[in-house]
Amino acid sequence: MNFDFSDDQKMLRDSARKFLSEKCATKTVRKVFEGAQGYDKDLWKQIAQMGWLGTAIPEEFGGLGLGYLELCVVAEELGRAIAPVPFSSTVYLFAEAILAAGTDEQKKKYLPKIASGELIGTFARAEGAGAVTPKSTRATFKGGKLSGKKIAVVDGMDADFAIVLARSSDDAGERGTALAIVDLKSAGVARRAEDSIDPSRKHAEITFDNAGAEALGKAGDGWQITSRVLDRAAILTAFEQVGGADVCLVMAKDYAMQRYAFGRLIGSYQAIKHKLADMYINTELARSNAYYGAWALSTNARELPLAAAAARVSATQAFDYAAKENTQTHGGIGYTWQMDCHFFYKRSRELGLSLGPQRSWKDKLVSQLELSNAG
Amino acid sequence: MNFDFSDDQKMLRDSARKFLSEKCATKTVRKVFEGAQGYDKDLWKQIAQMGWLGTAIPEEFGGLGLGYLELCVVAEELGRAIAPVPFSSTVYLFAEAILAAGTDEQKKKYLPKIASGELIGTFARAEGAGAVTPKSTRATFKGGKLSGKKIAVVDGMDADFAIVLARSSDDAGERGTALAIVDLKSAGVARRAEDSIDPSRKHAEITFDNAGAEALGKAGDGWQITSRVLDRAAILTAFEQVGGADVCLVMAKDYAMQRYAFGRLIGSYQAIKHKLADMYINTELARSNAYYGAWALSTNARELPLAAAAARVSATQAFDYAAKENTQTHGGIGYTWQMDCHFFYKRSRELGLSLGPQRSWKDKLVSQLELSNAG
Amino acid sequence: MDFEDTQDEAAFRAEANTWLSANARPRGAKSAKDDIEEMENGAAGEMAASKAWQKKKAQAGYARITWPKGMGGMGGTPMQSIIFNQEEAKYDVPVGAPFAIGLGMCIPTLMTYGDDAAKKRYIVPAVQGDEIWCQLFSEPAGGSDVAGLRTRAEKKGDEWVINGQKIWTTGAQFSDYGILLTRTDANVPKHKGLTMFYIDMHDPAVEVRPIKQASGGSGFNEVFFTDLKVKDSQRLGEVGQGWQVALTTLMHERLAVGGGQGGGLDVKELMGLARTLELEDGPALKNASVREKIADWYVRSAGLKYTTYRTMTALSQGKQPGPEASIAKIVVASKLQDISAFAMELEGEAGALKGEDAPAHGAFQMGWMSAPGLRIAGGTDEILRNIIAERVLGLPQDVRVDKDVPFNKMPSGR
Amino acid sequence: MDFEDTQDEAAFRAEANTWLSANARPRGAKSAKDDIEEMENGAAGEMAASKAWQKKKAQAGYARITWPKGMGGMGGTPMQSIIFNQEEAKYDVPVGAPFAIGLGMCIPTLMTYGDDAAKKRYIVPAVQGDEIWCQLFSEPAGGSDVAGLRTRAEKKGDEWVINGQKIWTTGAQFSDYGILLTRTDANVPKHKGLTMFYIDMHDPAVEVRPIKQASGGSGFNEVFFTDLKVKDSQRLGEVGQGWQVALTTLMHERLAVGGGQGGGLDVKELMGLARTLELEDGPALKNASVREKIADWYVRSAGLKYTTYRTMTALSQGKQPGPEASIAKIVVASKLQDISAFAMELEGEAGALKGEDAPAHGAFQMGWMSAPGLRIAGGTDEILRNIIAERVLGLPQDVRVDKDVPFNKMPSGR
Repeated sequence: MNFDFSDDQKMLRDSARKFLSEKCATKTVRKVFEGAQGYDKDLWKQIAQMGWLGTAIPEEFGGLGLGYLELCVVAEELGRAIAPVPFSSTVYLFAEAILAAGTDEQKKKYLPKIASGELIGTFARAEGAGAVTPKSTRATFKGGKLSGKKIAVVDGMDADFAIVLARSSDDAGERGTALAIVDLKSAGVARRAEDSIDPSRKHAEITFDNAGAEALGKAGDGWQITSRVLDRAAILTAFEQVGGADVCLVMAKDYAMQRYAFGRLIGSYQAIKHKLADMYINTELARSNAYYGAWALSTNARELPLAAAAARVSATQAFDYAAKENTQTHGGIGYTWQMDCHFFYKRSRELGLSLGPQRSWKDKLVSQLELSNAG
Repeated sequence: MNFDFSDDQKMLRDSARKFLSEKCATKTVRKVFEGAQGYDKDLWKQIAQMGWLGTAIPEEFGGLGLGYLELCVVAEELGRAIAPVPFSSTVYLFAEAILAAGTDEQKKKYLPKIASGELIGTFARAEGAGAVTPKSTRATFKGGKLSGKKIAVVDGMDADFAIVLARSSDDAGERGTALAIVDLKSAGVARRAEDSIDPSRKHAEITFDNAGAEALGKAGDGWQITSRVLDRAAILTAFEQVGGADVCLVMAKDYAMQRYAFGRLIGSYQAIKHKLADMYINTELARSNAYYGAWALSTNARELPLAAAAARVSATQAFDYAAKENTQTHGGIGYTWQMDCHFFYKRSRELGLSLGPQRSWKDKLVSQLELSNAG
Repeated sequence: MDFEDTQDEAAFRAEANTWLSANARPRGAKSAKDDIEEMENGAAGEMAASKAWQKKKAQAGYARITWPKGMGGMGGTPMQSIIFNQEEAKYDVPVGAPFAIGLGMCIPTLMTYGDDAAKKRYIVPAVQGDEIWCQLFSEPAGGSDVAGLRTRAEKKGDEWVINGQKIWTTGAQFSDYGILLTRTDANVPKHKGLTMFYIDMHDPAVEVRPIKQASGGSGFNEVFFTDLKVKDSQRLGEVGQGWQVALTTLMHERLAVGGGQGGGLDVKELMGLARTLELEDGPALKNASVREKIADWYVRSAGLKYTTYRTMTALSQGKQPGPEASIAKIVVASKLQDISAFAMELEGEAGALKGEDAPAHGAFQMGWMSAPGLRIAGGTDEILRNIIAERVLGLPQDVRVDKDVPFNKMPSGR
Repeated sequence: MDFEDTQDEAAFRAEANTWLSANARPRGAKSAKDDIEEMENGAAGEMAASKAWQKKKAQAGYARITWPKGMGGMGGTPMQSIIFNQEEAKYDVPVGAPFAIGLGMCIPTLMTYGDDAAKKRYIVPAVQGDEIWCQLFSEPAGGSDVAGLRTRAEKKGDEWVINGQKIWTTGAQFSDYGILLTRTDANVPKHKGLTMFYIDMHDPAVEVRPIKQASGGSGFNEVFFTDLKVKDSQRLGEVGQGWQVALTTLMHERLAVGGGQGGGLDVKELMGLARTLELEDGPALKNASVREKIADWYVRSAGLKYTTYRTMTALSQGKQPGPEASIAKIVVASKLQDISAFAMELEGEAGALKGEDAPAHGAFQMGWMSAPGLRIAGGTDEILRNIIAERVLGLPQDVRVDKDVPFNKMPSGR
């Protein structure tokens, strides 16, 4: 048994961390956070040059074909840097959906452009507040035409293409749904920027009015493909969340080791020590769940859906807690705009919501336990 | 506005506390806890002589007719002393049920004996594990005959009479239920002692085989009367729970003020201080909710069901936390049989379950909010 | 135990209502969002209106009911001012926030330590809302540790020359005066070397810079002093006695009855949201886990509300509410953070939006973004728990390495 | 990253299985209740069987795989002993609990500090289960603060005379020998005045009294010493060096890979219960709030399980697991308390019963009653969080007033 990343994977991690600490310091994040730009174009270009976008894309489609463990390694580093680039929308969601359900032409058409950084993709599900369900999906995709409205589409203003969950028949259930690939620059597509709690991940409302689109996978399979893609994205995002949580712990610790109150380092008070110990515990548990997810992802294991839900819930809880209590540890200064704490506080919530809230994943987790009897 | 007990009520509290600290030290509790006796007979006699059993029973039925605020005062003191007597079964449940739904003869028959301490009563609902619902109620009461089995009946071995929730018609819902008053010494009644997590409140399984019984209230009203009685008992029990939580806080504080670790009083460590601060916060919130319940109880206010649920949930949470963390504050010694911590740990759980678990009360609370729109 | 007014209370309530209805319009629905915006920005918005309303109240004696006549008060009881506040809340009047600190903390301190000339000069204009006061205690070097402050005041003849920086000063941007805690002797233990002054905020030697909060709002300021000259007559209390003076000020702060914080985002608003949402298994309000959380938060809100009633009762019995008032902010701040986060979970992907793009006009996003500030401002969760443990429960202080060391010998990481 | 054995690991696993199947029967279903009873009573029950099985394993080299041949070991790798434990768990064999402390802590300490005669005399009988050892550190006056112990050892000629009391001694009632930490000098700071010995538990000067726990079980003992005479040759380490010796012992304790605690009451058992219960709104397992809690606990259990895998991997790479092993008990103990309490809530009124009168044979009641002990024994939640903060995260120690003071001058409330 070996429940650790390989030396090559660790080298990849070290070089990625070095690269991002140089090219993606928080001032880079702040630029996007405070600016109108949806993402940092230079950083995106360089990330493409590093080949990260194609980490898990087979060589025949222009990727490096390294595999998912390597992609998990990259994901953790992007999470640590809260990199302001449309990586997750493009790689975890769009590319994964094409790989999961695309025809050979579709793979040939989209994947090389993704690997080279020419194409930004995203995935559109929600149409309003509340749970995303087959029932709540009103957008229609019939006869190659897509109509309806999607909200809170991550990187929606900058994406070239979107995969859209829509209704393909009158069947009110899962089987009535399909996925459509649509060129967001084509006729019948209108976009509006939406304010995001995390301006370093911009959102958009996208309206489709008889926009031309091509099918991804069979009509009726929309829901089932989506949920497979979400499982994979959840594991990759869990690594971003664990990376973020880890940085919050380090920030809090460093501050506690230099801030004095009542003549003592605040890190010598149990209230701070135990808070940080809990951050550590949650983050380690989340990391272990994410590792298991990475294994399931890389081996396409039967346990993938359970592993994904566990990684998702665990990482969301760990990042939420770490981001929240990192700010608290910093005290007043941590609540100022000038400090970086709030980037992580906001990113933690955004990541925790963008693939669907904990509640849905917890329910999914228990359903998997009921099937597997692993519970 | 005056949201406090009156001076007379405070005098009653002081004398009750003095009385119980003399007559009901924890060695009295320990005797029942470790012995076969279901309750402390001497203490019960003296409590009867003090007139407490009739605190809220009208004078015409042999009580003091003082009222419910006074009964709340007594309840808190009994809770502080975790008094090993069948007070709650007899007074909060049996007597309240008679007062709520009894005929004049029934009141004349039972209430004076309760006030004088000659009659111990209890209330039997559950028949197995899980929620008590009209559906889960299989015992039948038809033609004056009661058949079926009830479990976890508090003070069931010592009670003279029980009020039993049973099915009176084939209607599967609330309207199919009725209440029966049964003499537990009569033919067709068999009892078996059950092990309780809190041996200072003994439980029994009672089997009825065509036992003669008289109706309490109209057939079909069983469920609705029960739920009214439970509301009232919940508020009175909340005072016992708040009393218990308060004692746990004092025990933990006193220990923290005399126990040294690493050359310092453990009470000077933030881990202990903040734990005790949280105990204090929970207990004060619970006390305030209980006060509101006392007001609703004493004025029969429209808000009674909401106030009862809030008092119940708040007091259960406060006592659970205080009992648990009092033991933790004491460390190893707190986990020994010889110390008193475990009496409160066990009583907190027993009180939290005997009128139904938090879950049911929380659901009831929100239903009330939906009605009242007070939420 | 009852919730009814006594005869006198009822009479006063009627009086107050007569006056209020003659001078203001009943209040319409006000969104939780507005409340939070006020909390965020210290209600700098409607200053003129606030001042006018304050003057009206002062002239009628309602501005500071418990204060003597002629001082903007009517020599009333604490319960009367509680009643007036309850009634005033039903009318559409500008917020009194700008005056809260001046009248709640600064002026009472001036009353205790100022000379007659100062009292004569400053009290009435403050009560009438003509002059606004702020409190200048916190510093970058001493947040929770207020007495760790470094702003120096040096005696030069009959004047003091003050240099240094304050932070987290609420309302400094629109204040006319402030009470300022300074260090006048660094060679003695930190609590012994402090001295309090009141200063003119319009002095060119005073520079106010707003602080942008993580939420985007700006309720607080940094205040810089460069060779600010202050007359010795503006000293409050003896030289070196500043900490005792400051404790009076802070004690007055706690006299304000808790609750009300948290921008009114509570169970009611959460239920309102839940009524509008569908989850995987149907209406959100029917979901067992949603219901359980609503109940958990409700018992804390209700418990706090009734604790406030108990405190009011104590006040009306002439007792002084103790530090137990500190429980309010601990409970409210975390509850705001938890309810907001949970509401965003219910909203799902849409929960990641804010402002008008988000459900409920982004009220929960705003609550969630301001909650971390509420958990810190006016005493962090940790400091407040210390206060409860030490002042309510009587537990011993933590080991204090800073008590008997000269301030300039105290470890500070500098 | 994979869960498969390497070739060598697979080979060893096969070997182990061949031996196990030749010497034991495959294990049938064992209830969580049995596990907890073991935890509660230190498995005093099946002592003879335990000893016999231990001897068998020792002769085959499986008793202490990483130890050298002839010492009951086979000079194997840590991963091999993990593999053997995994396989052994599948067989119906007596628990090794009685030997855990002796072989895990006492004998390793003897190996480091004992003289050759002692090693020759004691190691093999211990590994073979003929002799059982216990660890005598904790005292009433020093629970979390182990070094605060007061048991005195006075040198009289070539002997030491020991008087005092120990507490929380696991297995003392069936131990033959023990390692004993004493105070030999009260005039120096507390860590400097300690000395370690090993003693004969059958000496009439040693009295063992079982402690009855709140749960009713008795896994721990008090041990009293009245003029116990010990040869100087039974000293482990130098006089005054006892604390360093004790740290070796405790370090060995942490080498035991975490997990497994909590008497196996976990999500699986909770789901098993939920499957059998009806709530107000239908099957418990369909209730959204029940499902949410199951998920919360599952991610902690699974996270812990995979953290253990990471630790095993580190071990197999020759790294030593650090104090991060401490997270296991913190997580498991609270989870046991919470799951048990929640299960009792699901059971409703029946949850207040125990033993065979309660659902699931009272497993959850038993778990709930033993959880407070688990949160304390072997380091309280608070101490373990200190350890993580200081040794893993490198935060500074709390202020230590006990470090440089002579022990007999140290505040102790006596």
